[in-house]
Amino acid sequence: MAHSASINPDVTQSECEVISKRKVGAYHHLTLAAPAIAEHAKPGNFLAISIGDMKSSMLLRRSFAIYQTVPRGPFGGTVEIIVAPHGPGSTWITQRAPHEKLDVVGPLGNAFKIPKDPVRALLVGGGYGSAPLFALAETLRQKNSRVEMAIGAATADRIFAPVEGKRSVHSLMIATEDGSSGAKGRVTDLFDNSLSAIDIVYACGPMGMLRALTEIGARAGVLVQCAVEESMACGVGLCMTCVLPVQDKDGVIKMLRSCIEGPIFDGSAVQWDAIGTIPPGTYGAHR
Amino acid sequence: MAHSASINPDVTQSECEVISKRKVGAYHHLTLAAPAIAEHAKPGNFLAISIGDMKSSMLLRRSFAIYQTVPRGPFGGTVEIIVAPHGPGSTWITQRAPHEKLDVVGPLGNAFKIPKDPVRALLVGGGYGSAPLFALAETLRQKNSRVEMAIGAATADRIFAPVEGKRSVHSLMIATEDGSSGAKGRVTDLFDNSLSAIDIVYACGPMGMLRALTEIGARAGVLVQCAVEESMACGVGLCMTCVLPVQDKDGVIKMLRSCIEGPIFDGSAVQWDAIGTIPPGTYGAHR
Amino acid sequence: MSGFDFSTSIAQTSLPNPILTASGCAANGKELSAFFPLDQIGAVVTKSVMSQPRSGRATPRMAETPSGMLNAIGLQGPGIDAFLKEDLAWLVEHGARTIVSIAGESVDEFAALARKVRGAHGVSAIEVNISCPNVENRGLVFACDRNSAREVIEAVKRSVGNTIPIIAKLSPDVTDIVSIAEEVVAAGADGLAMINTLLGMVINTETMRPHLANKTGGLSGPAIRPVAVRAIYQVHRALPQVPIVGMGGVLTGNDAFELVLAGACAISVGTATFHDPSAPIRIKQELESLLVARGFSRFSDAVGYAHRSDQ
Amino acid sequence: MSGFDFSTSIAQTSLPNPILTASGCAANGKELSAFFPLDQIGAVVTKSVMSQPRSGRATPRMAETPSGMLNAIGLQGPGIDAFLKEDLAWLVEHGARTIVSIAGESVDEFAALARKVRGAHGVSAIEVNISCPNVENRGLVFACDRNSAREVIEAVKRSVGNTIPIIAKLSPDVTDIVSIAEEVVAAGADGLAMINTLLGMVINTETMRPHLANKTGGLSGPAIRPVAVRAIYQVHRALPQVPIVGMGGVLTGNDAFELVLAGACAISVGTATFHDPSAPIRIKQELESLLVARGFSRFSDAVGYAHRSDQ
Ligand SMILES: Cc1cc2nc3c(=O)[nH]c(=O)nc-3n(C[C@H](O)[C@H](O)[C@H](O)COP(=O)(O)OP(=O)(O)OC[C@H]3O[C@@H](n4cnc5c(N)ncnc54)[C@H](O)[C@@H]3O)c2cc1C
Ligand SMILES: Cc1cc2nc3c(=O)[nH]c(=O)nc-3n(C[C@H](O)[C@H](O)[C@H](O)COP(=O)(O)OP(=O)(O)OC[C@H]3O[C@@H](n4cnc5c(N)ncnc54)[C@H](O)[C@@H]3O)c2cc1C
Ligand SMILES: Cc1cc2nc3c(=O)[nH]c(=O)nc-3n(C[C@H](O)[C@H](O)[C@H](O)COP(=O)(O)O)c2cc1C
Ligand SMILES: Cc1cc2nc3c(=O)[nH]c(=O)nc-3n(C[C@H](O)[C@H](O)[C@H](O)COP(=O)(O)O)c2cc1C
Ligand code: FES
Ligand code: FES
Repeated sequence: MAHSASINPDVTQSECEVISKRKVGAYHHLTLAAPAIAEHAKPGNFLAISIGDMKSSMLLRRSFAIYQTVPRGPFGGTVEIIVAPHGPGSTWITQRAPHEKLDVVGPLGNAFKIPKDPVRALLVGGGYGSAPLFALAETLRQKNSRVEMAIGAATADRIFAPVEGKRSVHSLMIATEDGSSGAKGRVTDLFDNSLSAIDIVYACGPMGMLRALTEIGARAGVLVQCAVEESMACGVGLCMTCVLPVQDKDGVIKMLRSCIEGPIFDGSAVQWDAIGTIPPGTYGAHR
Repeated sequence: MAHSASINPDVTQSECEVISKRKVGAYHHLTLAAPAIAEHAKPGNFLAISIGDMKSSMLLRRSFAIYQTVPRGPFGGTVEIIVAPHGPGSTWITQRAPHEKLDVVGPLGNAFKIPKDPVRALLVGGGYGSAPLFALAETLRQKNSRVEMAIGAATADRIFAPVEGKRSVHSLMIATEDGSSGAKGRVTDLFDNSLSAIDIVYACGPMGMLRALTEIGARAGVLVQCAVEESMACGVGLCMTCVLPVQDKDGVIKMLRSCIEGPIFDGSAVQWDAIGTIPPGTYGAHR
Repeated sequence: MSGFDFSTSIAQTSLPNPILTASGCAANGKELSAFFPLDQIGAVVTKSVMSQPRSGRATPRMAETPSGMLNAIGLQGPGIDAFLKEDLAWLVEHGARTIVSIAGESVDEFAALARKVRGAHGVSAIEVNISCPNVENRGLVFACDRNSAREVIEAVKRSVGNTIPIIAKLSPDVTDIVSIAEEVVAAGADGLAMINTLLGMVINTETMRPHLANKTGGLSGPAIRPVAVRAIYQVHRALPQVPIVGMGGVLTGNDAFELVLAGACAISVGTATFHDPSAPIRIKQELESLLVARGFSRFSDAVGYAHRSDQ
Repeated sequence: MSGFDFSTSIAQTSLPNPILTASGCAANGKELSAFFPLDQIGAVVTKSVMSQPRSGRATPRMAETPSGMLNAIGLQGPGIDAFLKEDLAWLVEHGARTIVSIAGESVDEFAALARKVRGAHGVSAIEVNISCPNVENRGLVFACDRNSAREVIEAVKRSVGNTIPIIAKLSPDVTDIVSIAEEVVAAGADGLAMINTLLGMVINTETMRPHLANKTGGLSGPAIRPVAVRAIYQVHRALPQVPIVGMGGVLTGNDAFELVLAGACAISVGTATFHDPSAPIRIKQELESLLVARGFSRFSDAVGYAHRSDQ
């Protein structure tokens, strides 16, 4: 594609052993032996796992945000992911036992942009969307930034906030829709529709949450980096299934691939209202 | 179908737990908790197992002869099969671990016919084809028959002749093509192309072996009951894929279903030369 | 689930529920009755029967393919007379509603078969399997040619009048299935059955020859479901009043629901029955639960629901 | 394996081995080069490009199906000028042999595209994707109509003469693929690519509407392999001299071998690359091992080998 971003230069494809699997609330926490990925992954990157063997009827890989990496260790470099059993593919992954192997491609996608100077950052996760935010928090803190985190989900068992992770943040707010943990309501309600003393927002979660945060950020004049989750057939930039309308720096709306030009976009560039359509004026819109 | 045999009246479909799995030479010996099948199976019956879950790309069941049954026991009735890992389906079965469940339909097919009076029987197995012969031997012995067994295979690790099984037979001859066990050569060479002091032959193995035995039996005027192995899509009489040309008592050749009108046929009725064709004169042959 | 109305109808025939067997995937019912009572499903669709007994084709007749299979049975069967006398009689005796599938090599054979079925007792409908080669027209499959398809249906209609509904079974191996559907409906078909198998081939890489004795065979199973959904959707859109018996790769109640949403008012379960001989009854239960969970109180309200306008 | 001749040719173009990417399944090569050097496979077939930049269709653009997938991308791409200037230039620079796939909405658009590709440097062949709707003919797909298909190929031939081989890419969604193949070969096609996707639909049973924004999409992957093998076999039988680029559900070297035995002299790997981005290079190795194991010393001897007479 003309003007396309390049695939993550450190990408590898390998058979990775499942080192451990642990249930965390409604999710499964998987640790994979993946030295090459562990060495190169940056906060916000994801990986793509194939489902079943060559005789599986499910051909397409499933994508998972990288929760954390341990570049060196007894297993020579591990990568962790948080999997919500949803349909048959993700459920299959949560049924793997230690020592089984998974075919993994990664690291994929772009990474959260890290300001050079210390900032006051708000990290907002929806459901398992909090997973990639802890490594981000750690990186920001190493740059002496102040990190606040807010996590929302439907119920307490869908709040992913491990103790290790909490160490990286200065404050953690929780909201559940049923009130079973933290405040009752949506995570966006936590800031009362306003952002005070925040320089930048990082967000990962459902599209509705990302969109709401982008609006709140716009009102406050704060940049919001959003990790989107679009349905992906390949995850590596080949198929053009994962696109969404995003405005480029010249103001032109283009259908960009979220696997390779994303998954992290400047929220204000994403045409949230127009997802699922080709908005008028999009570059190359026909008829 | 007009004039069709009926499905095994005792057939059931159930989820059966794998109780144990053991490697025996080139084969895998699986024990399944299957009380209903164990109670009703007769020597020569088989069962049909589905491969993978609903997301498997392999839709068709694989069939296996029943090696033995234990109607009552700690697991309330078990059935044993001997599986040769061949293609992806049988290989998948050999990879199951104890406690996993398999979807099993059985008992299927007809059974070896047992003479009312004591006889001198020769049981001939090719490869895993010996599996169903041990239960048959036991039944014959209970009727005071004399049971000789001959097993042939390419190599020693493909001779299935368990110690428990050997107890049911009066004599056991072995032939391997490479001479790694017993006589070197084919199992049919063992009787020097003649049958002395034998009233009936029971055979299970590759088509070539069954055909050769049928010829030897014809020359000696001895009945040969053959358990055939035709490619089956359903195993229960629905699809008409498993047919072979067999002469009925009126001398008419018909394409009979080996899953339901077989798998055991009178060798002299099977049109061995014509397998893979519709021989001239077959009932309903067109053009 | 009481109160849920699961009944459906194909022209003047009404059925207590919409789950049928698929022709050729349930023999003539007896074998399947070992797994569930046949009167529990909407109807049994019997293996396509011809005028004379048929040996069918040489083996191998089947090959497993990814999420599907190929078959080339060649319509093995007892011929119409033995069928009516023995198989149909058995089905009637056991309370199974029966849709008789007929197949011919000429327009006249179809007409003659239909006349005989018309005279029989206990037939809910005739399914006309026009996916057979027309020996009078270079072996071209009837269903792949508008004229041949029309001639068969006209002849069958002349034979049975309005005594029994006629369901024309369509092949997906055509450039424009809607035009074939329109043609056979104009010719008198009361309903449509779709889809028959897709023409396919498997080459055995050991022998390095086509695996089936017949070389080509019909592809069925979940692999073809997206083609079935598309075909049913297109035809229901063009002919919303015409009852469609949907089939092609239905393995679960959810799959059946997909075909219903596309426009099928009955569902035939075919290859799935080889995978799971209880499939028809299981799918019936799964579909009912799904429909109730989605808030439908009548099956018929779900038929073609995917076509509703956006508001 | 030294001594094995893996080379193949499509008209005057020869390639060191027969494994290609499939149009639309490898973007324009750059992304795939992260997984293996592109010059190791026979050629890269680029995403079908049109005259102007295209946004493609709205999302959802894909659905997973049993052993396959549906896609409705809508030919998103940069337009021919940017393609030649940037993407083709990149491929040439990186030593990749390139087959450029073009797509148009009218005969004139195809002709204009072909003229531009003819003027470019480093193009091994032009694949003409005629599975697009013809806006001048009620949106009927070119490949589904003999006349439209012929007109496109004639126009492209007029544009490029004998400078570059022209490969016509056929759709399996036709009643008689052999007659379309004969038509386009008569019109000047030097080779055929087959098969494109089958038209399919998935209905989302949650929303109870077609899952794809475009409603229908193209079915690809192992599910359709038996249809591809059959189509290639039929066309190779009718036109044994015409080079066929085979594709449709190739996931392993054994699958590729099946298509070769049916008559394909090159193999495009499509959907498999989404499953395994190393698929083209893996399949190349697997196919080579298989051919050697079967005793072939030249790839070309295996092409169409399933057609050999019985003795
Ligand atoms: C960049 C990215 C990061 C992700 N990170 C995580 C994570 O950290 N943890 C986690 O549990 N899940 C994550 N997901 C979603 C995860 O990939 C889907 O849950 C999973 O694909 C659902 O697949 P399934 O087989 O269970 O469902 P199915 O319904 O069987 O999926 C069918 C098809 O739809 C696609 N699909 C279904 N749901 C989604 C979804 N929500 N998002 C994208 N595609 C979908 C699948 O990929 C598949 O192709 C991520 C997705 C993306 C794109
Ligand atoms: C009545 C009967 C009894 C059998 N008993 C035994 C047994 O006791 N132990 C054992 O190991 N095997 C037995 N088999 C063969 C067993 O079913 C096949 O080995 C197995 O189906 C091969 O399947 P696969 O998935 O490994 O091979 P694949 O090549 O993947 O099979 C593809 C298709 O071809 C069919 N097929 C392949 N090989 C055979 C074969 N040899 N016979 C019949 N169909 C075949 C499969 O059923 C499947 O439908 C029996 C078969 C029949 C019909
Ligand atoms: C083994 C087999 C035999 C079939 N025989 C017939 C037949 O005799 N008449 C007919 O109209 N269709 C026949 N079909 C087609 C099915 O009725 C059905 O249309 C097709 O298989 C698609 O449905 P499925 O995917 O659920 O199997 C047969 C299919 C199979 C697999
Ligand atoms: C996502 C996707 C995009 C495709 N885009 C094109 C295209 O632009 N031009 C084309 O001729 N074929 C296109 N195809 C069809 C493939 O080139 C190929 O013909 C088809 O997918 C069958 O091969 P497969 O089963 O190996 O994928 C596309 C297929 C897919 C899955
Ligand atoms: S998922 Fe294939 S291009 Fe993004
Ligand atoms: S395997 Fe289906 S009838 Fe015998």
